[in-house]
Amino acid sequence: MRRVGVFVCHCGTNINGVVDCEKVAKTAAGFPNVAFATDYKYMCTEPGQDLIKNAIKEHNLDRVVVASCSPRMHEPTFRACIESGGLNPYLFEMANLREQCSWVHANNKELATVKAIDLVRKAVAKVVKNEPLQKSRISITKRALVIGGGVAGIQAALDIADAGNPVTIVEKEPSIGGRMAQIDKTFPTIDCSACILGPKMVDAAKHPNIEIISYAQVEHVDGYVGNFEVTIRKKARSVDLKKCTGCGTCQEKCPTKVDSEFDMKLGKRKAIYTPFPQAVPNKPVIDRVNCTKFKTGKCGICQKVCPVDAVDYEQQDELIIEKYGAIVVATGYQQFDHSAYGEYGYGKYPDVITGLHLERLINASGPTMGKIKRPSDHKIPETVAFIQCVGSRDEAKGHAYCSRTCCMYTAKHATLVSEKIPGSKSYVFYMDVRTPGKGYEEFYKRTTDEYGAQYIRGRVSKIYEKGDKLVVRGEDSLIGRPVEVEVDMVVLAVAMEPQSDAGELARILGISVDKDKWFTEAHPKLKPVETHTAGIFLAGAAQGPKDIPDSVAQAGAAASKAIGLLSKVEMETDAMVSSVDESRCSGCLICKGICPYKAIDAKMIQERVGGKMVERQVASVNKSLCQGCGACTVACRAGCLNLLGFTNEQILAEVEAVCL
Amino acid sequence: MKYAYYPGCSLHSTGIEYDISSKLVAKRMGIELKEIPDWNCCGASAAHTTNHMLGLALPARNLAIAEKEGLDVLAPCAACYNRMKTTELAVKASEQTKQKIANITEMDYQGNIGVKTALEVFVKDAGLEAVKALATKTLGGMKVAAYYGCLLVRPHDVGIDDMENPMLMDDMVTALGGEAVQWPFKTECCGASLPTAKGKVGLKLVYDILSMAQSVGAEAIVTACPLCFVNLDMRQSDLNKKVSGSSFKIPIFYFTELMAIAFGEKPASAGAGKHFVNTSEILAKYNLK
Amino acid sequence: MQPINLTSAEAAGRDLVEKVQKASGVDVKACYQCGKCSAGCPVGSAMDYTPRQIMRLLQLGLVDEVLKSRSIWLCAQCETCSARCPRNLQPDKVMESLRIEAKKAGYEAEDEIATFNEKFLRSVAANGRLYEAGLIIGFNLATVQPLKDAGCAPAMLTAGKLKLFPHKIKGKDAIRRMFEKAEKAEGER
Amino acid sequence: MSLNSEALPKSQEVTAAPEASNQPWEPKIVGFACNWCTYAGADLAGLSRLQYPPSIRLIRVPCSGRTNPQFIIRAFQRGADGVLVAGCHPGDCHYSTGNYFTRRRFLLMQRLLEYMGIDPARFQARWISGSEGPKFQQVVTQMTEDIKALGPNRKMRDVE
Repeated sequence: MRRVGVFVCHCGTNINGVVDCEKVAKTAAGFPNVAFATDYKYMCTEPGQDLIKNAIKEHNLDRVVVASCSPRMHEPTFRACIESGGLNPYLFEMANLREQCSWVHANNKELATVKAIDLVRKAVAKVVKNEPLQKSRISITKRALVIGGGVAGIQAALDIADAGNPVTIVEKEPSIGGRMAQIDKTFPTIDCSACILGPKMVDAAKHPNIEIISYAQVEHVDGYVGNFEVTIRKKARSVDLKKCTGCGTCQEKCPTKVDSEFDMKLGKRKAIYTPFPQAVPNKPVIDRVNCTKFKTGKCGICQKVCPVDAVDYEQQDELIIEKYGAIVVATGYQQFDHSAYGEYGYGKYPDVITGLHLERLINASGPTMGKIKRPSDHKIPETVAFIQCVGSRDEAKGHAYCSRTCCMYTAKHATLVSEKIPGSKSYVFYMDVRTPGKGYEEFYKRTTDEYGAQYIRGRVSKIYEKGDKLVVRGEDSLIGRPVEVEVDMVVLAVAMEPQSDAGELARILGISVDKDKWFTEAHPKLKPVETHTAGIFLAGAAQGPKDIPDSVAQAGAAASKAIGLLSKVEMETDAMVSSVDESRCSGCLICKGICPYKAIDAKMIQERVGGKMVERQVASVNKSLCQGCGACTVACRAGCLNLLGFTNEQILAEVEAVCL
Repeated sequence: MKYAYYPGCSLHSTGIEYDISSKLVAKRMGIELKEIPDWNCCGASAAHTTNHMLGLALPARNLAIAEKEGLDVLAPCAACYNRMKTTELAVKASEQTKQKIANITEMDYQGNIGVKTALEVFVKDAGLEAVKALATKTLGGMKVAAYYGCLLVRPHDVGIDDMENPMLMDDMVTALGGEAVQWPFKTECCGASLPTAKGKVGLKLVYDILSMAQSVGAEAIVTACPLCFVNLDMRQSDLNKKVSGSSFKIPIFYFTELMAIAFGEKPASAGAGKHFVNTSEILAKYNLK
Repeated sequence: MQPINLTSAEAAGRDLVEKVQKASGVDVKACYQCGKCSAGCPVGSAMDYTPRQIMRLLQLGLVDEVLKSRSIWLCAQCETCSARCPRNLQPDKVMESLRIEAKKAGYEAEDEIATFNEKFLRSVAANGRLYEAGLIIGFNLATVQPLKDAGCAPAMLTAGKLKLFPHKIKGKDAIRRMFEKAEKAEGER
Repeated sequence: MSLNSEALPKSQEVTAAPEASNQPWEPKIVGFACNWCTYAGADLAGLSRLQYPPSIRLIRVPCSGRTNPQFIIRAFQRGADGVLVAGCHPGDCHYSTGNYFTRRRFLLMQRLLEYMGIDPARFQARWISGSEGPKFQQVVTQMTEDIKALGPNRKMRDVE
């Protein structure tokens, strides 16, 4: 006989308001193997935990069941509690009387109590079969991988590196910098984006602990927390980074001009190029799709003019395989494509542009040298209309969510336009102005009060060309009248949306995405930068729309989590792993193929058969690799694989207990 | 190819040109039209905004008759098409609605046959190649603004083309050698019965459409709806009287008239002589006499 | 003028709002008042309440204002609002249902339009088809503008666009019955 | 691995207790829920106070792929009126592939049970993510309705 203690928690009235806790405890006391049962107001509080510890001693209990909230909530709490009470933490089970009973059966107290009793019986039946388990320890690779070299990625990398850990930044573009590098000024301070990002980029490049692998992508991830094995594809740059000095001669001489992605196709770049002057690394890459040499085999000028012979047309993609202890995902966002809006011209009107386009038009090193000229005829616009929530808060054509940044950057744009174009007039069509940040509301008020931007509350229904003007039709919903403005240029505050390959990366990393394809955090409030996969953290807009301050803050948070992990020499792994009954294992190794973590391998054992020793093959589980999914246990034909903590015997006992 | 033909009330009176030209085009395209025997009015927007079921029942009776003959319906009039399509979809969507309708019409329309409109059959289904092939004359670069109005494109499950920038008629014009001027008011509303029922309000809509067409240099407007046609064609003189400074003289055509003429029919026999705004001038200019 | 008492208004309006939501299949609460419908409405500027405001009044249960408004009659049923609504709602269907309810309640804020529809349907009920000449003349007389569009008549006659007598279809009795039954069905809703 | 069920008190003591007798028959559904998605989804249903019939008893497993067909058969043997196996959506498995095994096994299993004379409606597999509290509520409610319609499971139960 075991000596099980059952502790029923009222959780104030949360449970006791529906379930008759006293009755549950009384009934439980009658179960076989139960030596003691009681109920109490709050089991998770200190007095509650003391009650448990004392009971363990008084009634020398050898197993404990707590019937309270969800084990996802307090299992760790109570395991720790009984451990300090002198029991192995795994000699413990919980019955979920709150989330899965009282809260969902409030309208049927009687049957709720019956169910509660069943759940407790189930927990008792299981705990009776529990065995003491020990955690195993694994060593940790002291190196972090940061995916994405935008401001979030750079910040995370710097913080982790400053703590003394080697960091690799993998950036898919030829240079780090991300979106912030494209932006001209930042709200609410209107300081120059390049001036605050530039130094950080240089710091990252110069940092002894940071390695930047640009023009590259993560292709495959193996392993587990503390020991990820990552395959990185370094795309053929056609330029030997070791030799290249970044003198720029090749770019000058290259005869092929193509639209610059960095300048939102408003300006040109060469076929061999660095995306922007302050690029890091400041060394070019050949765009093989547009390069004449690669298209026709002719040309080859860049190679001829290169003083250090760094141009290499034969260069191949390179696969780098490296071990990392922690991964920070900072892949950011992409802009919503407004060609979905037929009523705004299907993206065909040249003078209907997006926020990022305007950033490039305002930027001194941009295609117009900082003069705001509209794309169609390079005329300086005197009237500009801004439209918010394009692709945001719009289930029909875009996303249901709010992109969080548009209200502020639109205010910033209106301010900058009136500064750059004296006498100009801005109209801002909005649904709500959301300014929940330090100094944000004040900034917005300045936009209207000092810079005279005319805010009109209402979604725009149609934009159309009339002569060389654009007519914008809206409703001023505050006076309840349809209104029209004739403007020279329209700027759409388009939504932030997940990178188109976010789903693919999530698959590679084994993390999840939400319904909008943003990476999901482990807990919306309490674990905002963790993912459900241990050792992988989130930073910046990859997790959801964010402005620069928030991205940087979150990057810091993600970094500190990574640092915490890397600061350990070795870490404990979960004790609930698979184990093999070697005497019954036939060594077929079907389990090996099934295991997603390559945790099962063959092993030879000595056996005495008929008086003489023979050697035969059996399966063996690597306890630090095993993540405890239990797939192998079902696959095993002999049923000789079992999952500690979730053994066949335990689960069958639960089944029987609830079916009675 | 054979269809049950549903002209609808307009095509037997104010929209007679549409009736004539549609039949001509069908003939040229080898499409047989069998008029629905003893058809009734579809109720237009008056019915469904007065009585929901009536708005479904009136078209249902015609569809039921056509179903007996096992023919899909061809309804050139945009309003008739829209009402019939709405009924078709409603019946297909819900058994209950189907029953309700049957009780009122005392006929059972099962939803086995559907309805199409002229633009769909003559251009979308037939294909531009077929249209080109039949053309013996060219529009010779005539600047035409294609006006679709509401009922052919909205709502999207009823509509036959893009809601914001439909192209079927534009493509047809181009295929016949005309220049389809691109303009932003292709699907603006002409006010339907408002110009009649509520002069001031309605006329403004017609005015906006005409002046936009004028400003983009359209020499003619082509349409596929008798109500749009009447509003745009008949109201021009009215507007010229009422709105100072306006001097509209834009010929309006049914797209079927232009097709018939390009296919070699005499403009007069295609109905082009019955318009309020004279068409002979522009037809002469592009020697389509 | 008294402030509107929303508590009582909501209760008072609930039934009709429910009815309209059921008939139109539109959940008026789902409207977040962005105004895109009103911005694109061809007759919005002629309305006393823009479509957005109609939705808002319904959200608050202020049904009298709605039923008495001219907007529900001016709506041309062009469906531009529904085509562009970011919440996939259909204001035009709401207008349609409201017009029906207004008629039942005896409100016809736009009597010309009401009269036009009435004459239209009467003509259909009588003949099975619309007798346009009859409609125009009847309508003009009813709205005391006998000569409106009269200028067009001769041309139309010669063009064969106006018939002197209505065409009556064989099934016109069936049509009449349909009108009666639909009337009854509507009343029961 | 026979478990001495007589060691456990027959539930009549509680379920058939006098005050429970005036309750209409409530089917007993055994649910195997993966810890990462469905169990979390069920918790979310609780957090959102979504009400559903008290028919289901969830057994927490690390992954739906841990659910051994033997568990399901045993449940029916012991008189369960229905069994639900639920996990992450295909592609979202916390262990990347586990629920694919579940999906394949489910189809086999259902055919086997059908052969044993158990109505397929009594055995269902569903994908319910951690964010789908309402779906959990709807699945349990629906399944309870379905099984109520079928009545108690009398096939292959060895307790009576």
